[in-house]
Amino acid sequence: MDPVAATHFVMQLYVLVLSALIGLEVIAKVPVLLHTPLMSGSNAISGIVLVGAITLGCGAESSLARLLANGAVFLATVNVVGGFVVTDRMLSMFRKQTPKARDGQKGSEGKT
Amino acid sequence: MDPVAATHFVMQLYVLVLSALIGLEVIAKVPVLLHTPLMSGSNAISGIVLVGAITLGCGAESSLARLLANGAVFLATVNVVGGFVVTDRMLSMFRKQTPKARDGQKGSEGKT
Amino acid sequence: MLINVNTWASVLHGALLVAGVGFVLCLKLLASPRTARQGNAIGALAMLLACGATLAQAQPDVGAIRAMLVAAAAGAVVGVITGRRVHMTAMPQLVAVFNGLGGAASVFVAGGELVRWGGHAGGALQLNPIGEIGPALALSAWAGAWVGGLTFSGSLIAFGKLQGLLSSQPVCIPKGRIAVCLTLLLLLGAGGAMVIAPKSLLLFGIVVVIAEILGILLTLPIGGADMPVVISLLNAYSGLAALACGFVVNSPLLILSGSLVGASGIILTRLMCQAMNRSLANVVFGAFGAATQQTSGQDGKEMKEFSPLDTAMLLRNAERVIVVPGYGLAVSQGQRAVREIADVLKQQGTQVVYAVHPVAGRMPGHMNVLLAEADVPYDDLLDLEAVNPEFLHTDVTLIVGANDVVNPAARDDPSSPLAGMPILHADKSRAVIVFKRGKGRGFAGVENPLFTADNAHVVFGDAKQSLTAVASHLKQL
Amino acid sequence: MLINVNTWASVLHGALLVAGVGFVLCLKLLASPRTARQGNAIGALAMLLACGATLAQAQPDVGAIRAMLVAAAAGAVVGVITGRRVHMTAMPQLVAVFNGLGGAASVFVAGGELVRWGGHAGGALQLNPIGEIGPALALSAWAGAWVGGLTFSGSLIAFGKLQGLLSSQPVCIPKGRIAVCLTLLLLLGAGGAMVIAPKSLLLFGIVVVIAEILGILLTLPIGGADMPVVISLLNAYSGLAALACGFVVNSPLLILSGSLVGASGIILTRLMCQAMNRSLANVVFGAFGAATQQTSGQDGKEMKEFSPLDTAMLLRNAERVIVVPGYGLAVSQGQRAVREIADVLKQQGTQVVYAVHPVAGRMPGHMNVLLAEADVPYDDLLDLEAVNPEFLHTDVTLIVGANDVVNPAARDDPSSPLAGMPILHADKSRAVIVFKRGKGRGFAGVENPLFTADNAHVVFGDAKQSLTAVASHLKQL
Ligand SMILES: NC(=O)c1ccc[n+]([C@@H]2O[C@H](COP(=O)([O-])OP(=O)(O)OC[C@H]3O[C@@H](n4cnc5c(N)ncnc54)[C@H](OP(=O)(O)O)[C@@H]3O)[C@@H](O)[C@H]2O)c1
Ligand SMILES: NC(=O)c1ccc[n+]([C@@H]2O[C@H](COP(=O)([O-])OP(=O)(O)OC[C@H]3O[C@@H](n4cnc5c(N)ncnc54)[C@H](OP(=O)(O)O)[C@@H]3O)[C@@H](O)[C@H]2O)c1
Repeated sequence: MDPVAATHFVMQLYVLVLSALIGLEVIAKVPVLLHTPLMSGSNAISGIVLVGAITLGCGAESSLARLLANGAVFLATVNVVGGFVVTDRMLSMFRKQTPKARDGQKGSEGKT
Repeated sequence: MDPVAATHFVMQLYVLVLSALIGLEVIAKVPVLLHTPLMSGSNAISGIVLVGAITLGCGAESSLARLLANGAVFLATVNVVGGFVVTDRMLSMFRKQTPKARDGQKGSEGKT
Repeated sequence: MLINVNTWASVLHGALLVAGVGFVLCLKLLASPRTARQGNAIGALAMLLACGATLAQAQPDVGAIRAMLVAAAAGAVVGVITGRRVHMTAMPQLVAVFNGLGGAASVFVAGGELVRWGGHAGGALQLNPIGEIGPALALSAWAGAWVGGLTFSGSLIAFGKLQGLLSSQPVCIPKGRIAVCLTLLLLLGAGGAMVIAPKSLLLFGIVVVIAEILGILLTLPIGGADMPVVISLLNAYSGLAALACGFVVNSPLLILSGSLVGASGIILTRLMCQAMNRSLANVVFGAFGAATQQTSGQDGKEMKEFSPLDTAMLLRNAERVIVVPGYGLAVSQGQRAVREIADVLKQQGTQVVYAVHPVAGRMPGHMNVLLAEADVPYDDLLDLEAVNPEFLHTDVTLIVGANDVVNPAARDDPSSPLAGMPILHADKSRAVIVFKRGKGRGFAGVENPLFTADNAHVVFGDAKQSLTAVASHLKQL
Repeated sequence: MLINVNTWASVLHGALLVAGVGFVLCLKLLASPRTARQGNAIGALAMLLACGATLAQAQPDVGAIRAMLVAAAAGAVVGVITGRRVHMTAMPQLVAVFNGLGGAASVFVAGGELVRWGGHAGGALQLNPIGEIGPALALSAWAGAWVGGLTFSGSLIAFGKLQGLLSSQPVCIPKGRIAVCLTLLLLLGAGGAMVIAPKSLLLFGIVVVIAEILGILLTLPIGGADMPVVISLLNAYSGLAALACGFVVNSPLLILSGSLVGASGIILTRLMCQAMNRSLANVVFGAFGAATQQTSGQDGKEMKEFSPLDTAMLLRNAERVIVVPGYGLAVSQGQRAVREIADVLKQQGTQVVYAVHPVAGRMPGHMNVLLAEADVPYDDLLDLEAVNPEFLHTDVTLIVGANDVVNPAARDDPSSPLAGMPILHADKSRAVIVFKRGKGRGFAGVENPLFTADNAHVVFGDAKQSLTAVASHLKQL
């Protein structure tokens, strides 16, 4: 690799490692209740490959590359949009439960 | 800026922002007891400019630049070494206290 | 003028970085109940921003824009409709499908970039204008292809199992381990080849095909009930595939988001395993060894049957009732019938609460969603620690399609496969009534001594039907 | 051979990245009592790794290496000696000095790079081989110069105040605010000029001088007692100076670490302010407005004096004693005398505990360090929540050089400057004995009604001397 590309690659690695550290740190303690929405929410984020698909679609000249790009745009959009919609739907149901843990405990204390 | 330098600058900004996010995340909740050691420990880390001083010293040709580099190496080393030493000394005193919070409370419970 | 162009470019770069921070914030907020919904909205906004800025950055010709907009619109419509329509209980398989699509998109992107390399150097190779593709770039394309491909086929298998299209039993592939090792070796070899000939579409295709096979080999042996964990793992993989694509198309935002989702997904998978008291290795490779299930010592005792009418009469005289919902309730969709019974009981002055085990059902939070759908007030949902002391003072415990989460063997028998999992102490209550269809076992495939205990009776049949019968008897009594 | 060179370069880059992760880990571990010491060690190792890898990467000639090694060795010796020798109570000023040195080093590095730009393009300009210095680079040098310079002079002032070389009273600079605004404007202007003429050493020097003045202007008006907060803030600044240098010498590790320390330092400063119940703006700009201190209504009551002998007799008959240490104990270094008294009392069967307020003294954890030095067993140190209920059942409370942390006005008088700060309820105990030199006030400069309360008596004099007298009386009684 020429030095410019190598330097760039090193910077990419920094971004990779730092982002991973943030990912590890942020999900340190999640209540079980939120595992499913967190899964589907982060699934929607991983649809970020949509950005890659757009980049490809904008730069591609051969029809094969364009086809692949448009296919990727379609698939990734389903992933992104569906993911966020379904997560929101799930969370809207949890919302009613949000104070559950607290109230639930209060309730049980009251009863004991 | 030419595109290569611009791209590189963007990557540097990513590293900057991500590191800041980690910094914010990591120091979310520190007991007061640890404020002073944390301050002096992170002070030692900020002596990382030592690395910059070394880079400068290795590449400099003019005697002024070399002088500045060696001065910076000296100052930064005092900062780094002194910082870590003093933090360790402080923490070694706290160590005796570490189980304090727990035992302290136990003690007081026992007395009540 | 030059400054203007530069400024605009900086704004776009800044927007992409802001989107990245938005994703971090999204995950952070998603991890706390109070802020989760907000977090999801922020994630969606960040995605919009990212797409807009990318488009503005690339300045494509009208034809390309039009084609992509059509594709995106179609995708959005499909996404919204499935996202809105799908049943809450089908959530895991839905996430699996979305996941698979994301993996496939990664494959497409990596492949498309490869096609461009074959043509002439441009876009992503700005930094390397010679047009020579270094090993880092070639390996990124390789990684995008196989991680994405594996995610795709694995997710489809997971979907098939959860949706009932495939048998949800663990399938024991003969010589499965050897086959997996072989495909892995093949993948490595293909990677080496791609470094040498990075522009070969044939090689890329081979990698994809091998990866698809690997995905199937890895997922097929896993039982349907373990699928939520597998989906979470595949979710992490789809993040890693996006990460690889980030190197391929040279997008720091993709690298950031992919790495973020990959790392957090792996942690989340671990947390899910812990909640179910299983190890990840056990989940992923469990079925490769012996798929035989323990048929532990039946103690010869038989279940004692109860009719819905018996149940209704017992409930009439109860002062405290606890309902333990489980997977069977989700299967039979009987949550409204449960609430009906609870309503009648509350009218007669009986105290009714629900004991929600964290891993009851087939996805985390399953029971909370189910009961929320039936408008059960959340004050009535008690979690493990809160409810366990209550069983001692309880007259009747209704176990509706739950099994493993009330299996006393987990507590009493250290040799049980469930040993160590915290359970609901339903067996401590005065009377226990179990709603189940037959002698079926729970997810862990273990005999449940509670069902044959002296204080326990079983109402056989589909939970919804039995419950409806109980409710109507109750109203007539 | 080529591959070997490449591999080695990759290893070095990897080592630097590992060092960065080490710093993150260091901070993370430092934030929890159990792991803090480990964290510090990891940080030191990471620093060693970073320096080694940087040297290996740059492959300097022998002369340069020798000079740098000498400088580093000298620095290490100074660092170890001061770090080892310094008194625990002088910790804040020591950190201030180290901090200032770091800031100065940043200025040197930025300046040295500038000198190189003046010469011919090399090293840091790899990416920009034309030798033209873009605005981003010029502004980085500018930022390194002024943030570093400000950190240096500000830290020295802080040191002077804490060490007693300067008056620790807030100095009210006439037209201070205007002067600060003016220097800020000058700095901005100089920044613009540096973009145009990035290689001008003169400009650079001007920026540094202005920054030094700014540091003095900002720090001088702040009272000595607020210095820990200021030092923490300057610590964040020294991180930001390193960050700027990271752009100047093009080192991602410097950017990472500088940003990390900068962000966490700012958060830490906020936390410290919260613990002292002050706002950061109040600390930094408090003295600019009115440096006059409130001389709140003296209620005409006088302090009642007690002799050490009276105190000893009172203690002889006490069953429960609480010691409240404060800043005055640190000043007089009387911690061993305190322990001696406690030992005698324990022998006679009296229960003795220490009430440690989180912000007693002049740095967080000050009292813990002080008492640990005197070998007070940690079981005897109770924190605010644990000890407050105890005062009610306590016969004698000894207040040794504490003032604000036992001021009942904080609890009872909403108009008090201390209002809202949680305090130790020493006034609730049967008898209170205060050790202080005279009628001096505490850090907040507020009258303390406790000292004139009916159940309170004051032993005037230096805490160490009074305590030693009490101890010897106790032994003789
Ligand atoms: N929550 C999660 O995230 C998650 C994810 C993966 C795995 N798991 C695992 O799944 C298990 C959950 O335990 P669980 O107690 O909820 O369920 P379970 O142990 O799987 O038991 C389900 C019970 O429901 C009965 N059933 C099935 N369909 C029914 C119907 N239509 N009407 C009435 N009864 C029906 C079954 O018996 P019959 O066949 O006799 O009717 C069975 O006894 C745990 O072992 C957990 O570790 C949980
Ligand atoms: N811990 C931190 O991190 C930190 C940092 C900055 C500020 N602060 C602030 O500092 C204050 C700490 O409260 P504090 O109660 O510990 O101390 P304080 O309120 O500052 O009071 C110190 C007392 O000690 C007496 N004293 C001084 N030298 C003495 C000596 N040689 N012998 C005997 N007595 C002596 C003084 O009275 P005489 O002059 O009459 O002797 C004074 O009443 C709080 O307001 C806190 O917010 C704390």
